[in-house]
Amino acid sequence: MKNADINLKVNIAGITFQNPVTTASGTFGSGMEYSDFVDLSRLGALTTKGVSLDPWPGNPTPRVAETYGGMLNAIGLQNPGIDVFIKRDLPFLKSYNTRIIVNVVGKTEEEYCAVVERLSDCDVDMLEVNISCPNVKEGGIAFGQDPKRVEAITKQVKKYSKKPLIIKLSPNVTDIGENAKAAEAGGADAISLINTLTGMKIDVERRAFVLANKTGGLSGPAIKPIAVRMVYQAACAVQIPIIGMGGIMNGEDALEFIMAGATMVAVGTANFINPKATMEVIDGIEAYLKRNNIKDINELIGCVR
Amino acid sequence: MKNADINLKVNIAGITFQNPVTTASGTFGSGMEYSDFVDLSRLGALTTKGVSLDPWPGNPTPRVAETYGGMLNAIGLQNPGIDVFIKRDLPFLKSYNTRIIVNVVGKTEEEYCAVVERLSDCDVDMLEVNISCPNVKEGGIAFGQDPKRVEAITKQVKKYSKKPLIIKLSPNVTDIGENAKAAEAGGADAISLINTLTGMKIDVERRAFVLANKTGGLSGPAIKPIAVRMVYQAACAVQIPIIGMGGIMNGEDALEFIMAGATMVAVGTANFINPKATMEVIDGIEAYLKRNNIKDINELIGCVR
Amino acid sequence: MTLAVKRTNKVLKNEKIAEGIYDMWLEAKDMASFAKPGQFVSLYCNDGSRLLPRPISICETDQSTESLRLLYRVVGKGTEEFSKLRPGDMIDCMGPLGNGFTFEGTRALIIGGGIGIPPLLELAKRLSCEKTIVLGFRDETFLVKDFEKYGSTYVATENGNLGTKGNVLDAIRKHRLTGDIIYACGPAPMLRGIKEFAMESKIKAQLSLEERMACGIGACLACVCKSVKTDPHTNVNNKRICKEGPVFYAEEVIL
Amino acid sequence: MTLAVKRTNKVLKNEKIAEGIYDMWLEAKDMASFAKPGQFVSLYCNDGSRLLPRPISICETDQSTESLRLLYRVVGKGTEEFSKLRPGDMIDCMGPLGNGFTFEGTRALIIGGGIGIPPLLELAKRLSCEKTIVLGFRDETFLVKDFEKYGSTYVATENGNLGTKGNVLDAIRKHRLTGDIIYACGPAPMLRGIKEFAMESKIKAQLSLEERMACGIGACLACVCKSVKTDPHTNVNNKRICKEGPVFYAEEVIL
Ligand SMILES: Cc1cc2nc3c(=O)[nH]c(=O)nc-3n(C[C@H](O)[C@H](O)[C@H](O)COP(=O)(O)OP(=O)(O)OC[C@H]3O[C@@H](n4cnc5c(N)ncnc54)[C@H](O)[C@@H]3O)c2cc1C
Ligand SMILES: Cc1cc2nc3c(=O)[nH]c(=O)nc-3n(C[C@H](O)[C@H](O)[C@H](O)COP(=O)(O)OP(=O)(O)OC[C@H]3O[C@@H](n4cnc5c(N)ncnc54)[C@H](O)[C@@H]3O)c2cc1C
Ligand SMILES: Cc1cc2nc3c(=O)[nH]c(=O)nc-3n(C[C@H](O)[C@H](O)[C@H](O)COP(=O)(O)O)c2cc1C
Ligand SMILES: Cc1cc2nc3c(=O)[nH]c(=O)nc-3n(C[C@H](O)[C@H](O)[C@H](O)COP(=O)(O)O)c2cc1C
Ligand code: FES
Ligand code: FES
Repeated sequence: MKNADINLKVNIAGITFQNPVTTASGTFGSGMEYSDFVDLSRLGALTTKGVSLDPWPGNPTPRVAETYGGMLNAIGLQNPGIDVFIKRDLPFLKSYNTRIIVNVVGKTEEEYCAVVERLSDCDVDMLEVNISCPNVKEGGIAFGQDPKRVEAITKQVKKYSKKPLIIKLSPNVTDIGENAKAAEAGGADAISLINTLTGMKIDVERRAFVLANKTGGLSGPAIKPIAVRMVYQAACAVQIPIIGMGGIMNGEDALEFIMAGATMVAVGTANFINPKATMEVIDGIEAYLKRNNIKDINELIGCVR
Repeated sequence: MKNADINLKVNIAGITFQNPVTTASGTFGSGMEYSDFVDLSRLGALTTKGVSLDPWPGNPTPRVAETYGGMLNAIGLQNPGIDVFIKRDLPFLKSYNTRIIVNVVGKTEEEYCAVVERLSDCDVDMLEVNISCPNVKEGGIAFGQDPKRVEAITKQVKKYSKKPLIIKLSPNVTDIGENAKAAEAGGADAISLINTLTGMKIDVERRAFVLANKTGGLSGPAIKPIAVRMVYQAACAVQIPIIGMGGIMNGEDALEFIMAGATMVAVGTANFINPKATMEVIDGIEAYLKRNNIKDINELIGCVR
Repeated sequence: MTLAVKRTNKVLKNEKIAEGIYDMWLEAKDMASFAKPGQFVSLYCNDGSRLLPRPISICETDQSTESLRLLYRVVGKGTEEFSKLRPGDMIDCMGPLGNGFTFEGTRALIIGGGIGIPPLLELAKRLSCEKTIVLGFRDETFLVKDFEKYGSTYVATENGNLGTKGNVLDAIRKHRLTGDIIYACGPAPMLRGIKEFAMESKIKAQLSLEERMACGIGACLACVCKSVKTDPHTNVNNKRICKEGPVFYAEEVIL
Repeated sequence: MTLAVKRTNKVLKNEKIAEGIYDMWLEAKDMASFAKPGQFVSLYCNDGSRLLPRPISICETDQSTESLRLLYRVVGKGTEEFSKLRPGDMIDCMGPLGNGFTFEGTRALIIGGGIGIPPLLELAKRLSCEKTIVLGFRDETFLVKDFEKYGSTYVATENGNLGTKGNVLDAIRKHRLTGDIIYACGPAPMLRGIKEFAMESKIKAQLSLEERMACGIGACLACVCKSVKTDPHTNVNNKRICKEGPVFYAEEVIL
């Protein structure tokens, strides 16, 4: 089979993506830095770092810590605010031939809505609402753990969005299926998961927390089995498409998520270890399809049941 | 400082343990096999594999899978039943100079109570009630995720137990503090955590689940940051002592849990990688105290806040 | 009290002998002298992201140098890591583990398939009775010369490259091979076929089984197979392959 | 467009030069030629359980062999792994990263403390102006001879083993050292002291800072320091040490 005969295109909410690989929010900035290493135009989509209404300074340092097979981060959603994003980052992104997904954060429901409203008139493809960041006191995960609040905020944000809406779910919950259903009931066009799992590291020599924020979000290959399980459970619970992530390092990891039910996948922590990780994931998926004589990636979505 | 000047003894529910290190249930059998590699009499306590009223055959194979920095298991609580345990394993254990903690499982509340009642007249030190196994259809985690059910089963089991009771909590919950409080409210003398996180692995070449049970419990160093965080949160929520576990490989790992608030720690998956892991954890803790001129391990419990 | 130890062993030799098949000799004090045919060792990866031991059968021992020979196929990340070890490198190793074959009978029929062949070499070497050896391969063969030293050796290859075209049972039937005890190791379908053949021919058979393992010493209950009768240790119809096995009598287990 | 690349480099040399201090030379095509003093590389562990890169400053470059010299202290698991690399081994490496020092002034005062000393060597080598060098150590010294080639070099040791007893500022005050530009790298308390000294003495100072990193290229916002003014990129009072730094003017940043 030739590469040309293989279909990598997937569709979410009527939007076609040239392949199922995007970046995990917060691990790729707005693409600028990684554009030195990879051709952004090859990405299925580029998902940006979380953007808020005003600039956010984020948490004190240290903000990251290495853990066994993973890492903790407590960046605290530092970002330049929606104005700079629209004026500087968006034009940069538009110079590439890829879909743009903007990750949105807020401290209050109103703030989420305001950012979403601002972006509704911009040339972006989808919005991803981050209600699952474990590293900020207000907003973030507070909205994302209780199904009732998930549904409520989804409904509310949906009112202000002219763009298809992805709700990004927290894995720090008892029943991910319930939360997935709540997002669906609220009108989400898709869900993405998993955000990071809340973790902690103590420096026993200093007898102190390693992170200034005490806790941080655990990501990387260490969490992949939990992420795959949650994607599987979410896929069993809802009809809307799923963007799966959590520890994807290569094509095979990505395929695990797709077979568990994800329509797209996002590459996060892997970028830090290998700046070309996104490209290698795309290549790995393509090589797998070729090797196994599969014409269309869509055949594999949720194929393991 | 000489080793003799260092106090490693800890106390839970009036029982003194010669050191804070026990085995994580299910990873050490009833000690028999590991007695070829380590002196069981050096353990603070030996915690047994889960024991039920009748023999349980467990799940179909494959029952384990390796993951990045961790492993999945779906043993399904295979065990020979309480009769064989009392007749064969207990006398073996009593030949060593260590405390005995028996892990108890059941499919119904009645079954838990029946096992606990049987053990009440046996020469064991504590009972650990496993309401958090993700690998069985009935019992297990079903009891352990909802705080109301945690409190209810704790109360019920407590009625039948003449031994101090440890409730083993599931990490697959939104708020571990709530569940810890529920166990405390139900009358638990201590809590232990974390049991395994539910995970999944897909074999992309075979397009099938790796485990016959589809999902399994994730353990090993990959999950340590989540476990430390949960022990910390539980320690902030309750007054009763905590037995901490999840990915402990060496003395420093154990000290993280102790500094986060655990009075004792359990070594699980590490035994599979290094049959002497428990001894090395004890030695590592002792060496740390010596190096830092700390006379009493109890000074370190919950010292990072 | 088992005789198993865990220690870091030095790699003496590690060479590719067929496509994807490696032949490794390890310096293995204590282990080599205790090892019985059919037992295995747990090999540990040096890379910390891979935690679980890889069970590999003892292919041969050399008592004079206290060393072990292991033959393995590269199938995943762990065996790939092993394949890159150079003489002088160190590898963590636990063993010898499991029960091994029981010597019995007077005319042994030794049957190995693919990567199940290695453990039978030490067996063939140590058995002093009459031996007929049948080795099945997909295409490329290995170890055949080593076996020929110990008995009349028949080969079957799936593509007919060498010996009988087909599997070990085809070779057995073609050459009307028989014996009063079968020792077999190989993939599950082959073992099922041999069990059937042994029942029909009323020959006692010892089969070496495989399962995913964690502890390798009988503590975790990962590696069970179904047993016909209640197992005295587990008190259910499960036997631990790493402890009561990997070698079982055909009639004991459900394959 | 930065000039950073990621590639697997061959270790040419890796030797212990003082207690816990290692001196490594890497073959580093592309990187060596682009590298500026004060820039760093991200070194990756071969062990898969350790994912994040270790930022290590470029100590020296050799353009003829296109190689890089790195000097590092073993403080944890990653640097311990590096210390075991032998010539011929391979290591993943990304760089050159960060901005590096800006050459300016006519009388440079180069101040290094402990493991902050290495990046100043390539600087001393390349700066063509008058140079006064001050190196502070706890006890054992290293690299002193290398620096003496490039300027008058003063040493301070905490225990008084060599040079002035005390820290670099004690040596500076004792010898009344000065200049019109300070280049400094070392532990945070030392940099705070130097900032104060520079302000008092009205000398411009470039300070090289440290922070935990993940991406090393400016994307993850892990490695920020507080800036006096709103940073044009981040639009908040944070500067990325891996991108806008690691070298900052003393008056730009809050230490
Ligand atoms: C008793 C016994 C003896 C064996 N003897 C040999 C031998 O002599 N030569 C040889 O080449 N192979 C032998 N095997 C199979 C060998 O253990 C696997 O091929 C090997 O573990 C694969 O490791 P990996 O990391 O390359 O594969 P991966 O698939 O990456 O391994 C992932 C995990 O699955 C386990 N696993 C994968 N395949 C098997 C398998 N077939 N059996 C048990 N565990 C498996 C691994 O140990 C590891 O924990 C034996 C297996 C058993 C149970
Ligand atoms: C720009 C820059 C240049 C540096 N140059 C040098 C140098 O030339 N020589 C040298 O010996 N050291 C240098 N360091 C410090 C060096 O990065 C750390 O000592 C090293 O990362 C420790 O790794 P480890 O695995 O041994 O320690 P561990 O404590 O096990 O590391 C755990 C994690 O923390 C990070 N970390 C630990 N200490 C530091 C630190 N001080 N700074 C940043 N990250 C840290 C590690 O990178 C890793 O991600 C530099 C740091 C920075 C930021
Ligand atoms: C440094 C860092 C920053 C992150 N920032 C964000 C963010 O701004 N918004 C968000 O929704 N998720 C954020 N995440 C979560 C990731 O998008 C992703 O959900 C998570 O890391 C799991 O994927 P991974 O294991 O591939 O990294 C961040 C993760 C990391 C490691
Ligand atoms: C193979 C295996 C079997 C287990 N069986 C039990 C069990 O019977 N009862 C129980 O409460 N926990 C059981 N657990 C959970 C462990 O006791 C422990 O909570 C968990 O593995 C986390 O610790 P670790 O990362 O050190 O292994 C089992 C874990 C493993 C890996
Ligand atoms: S592998 Fe643990 S019982 Fe066999
Ligand atoms: S390390 Fe990622 S921004 Fe500096």
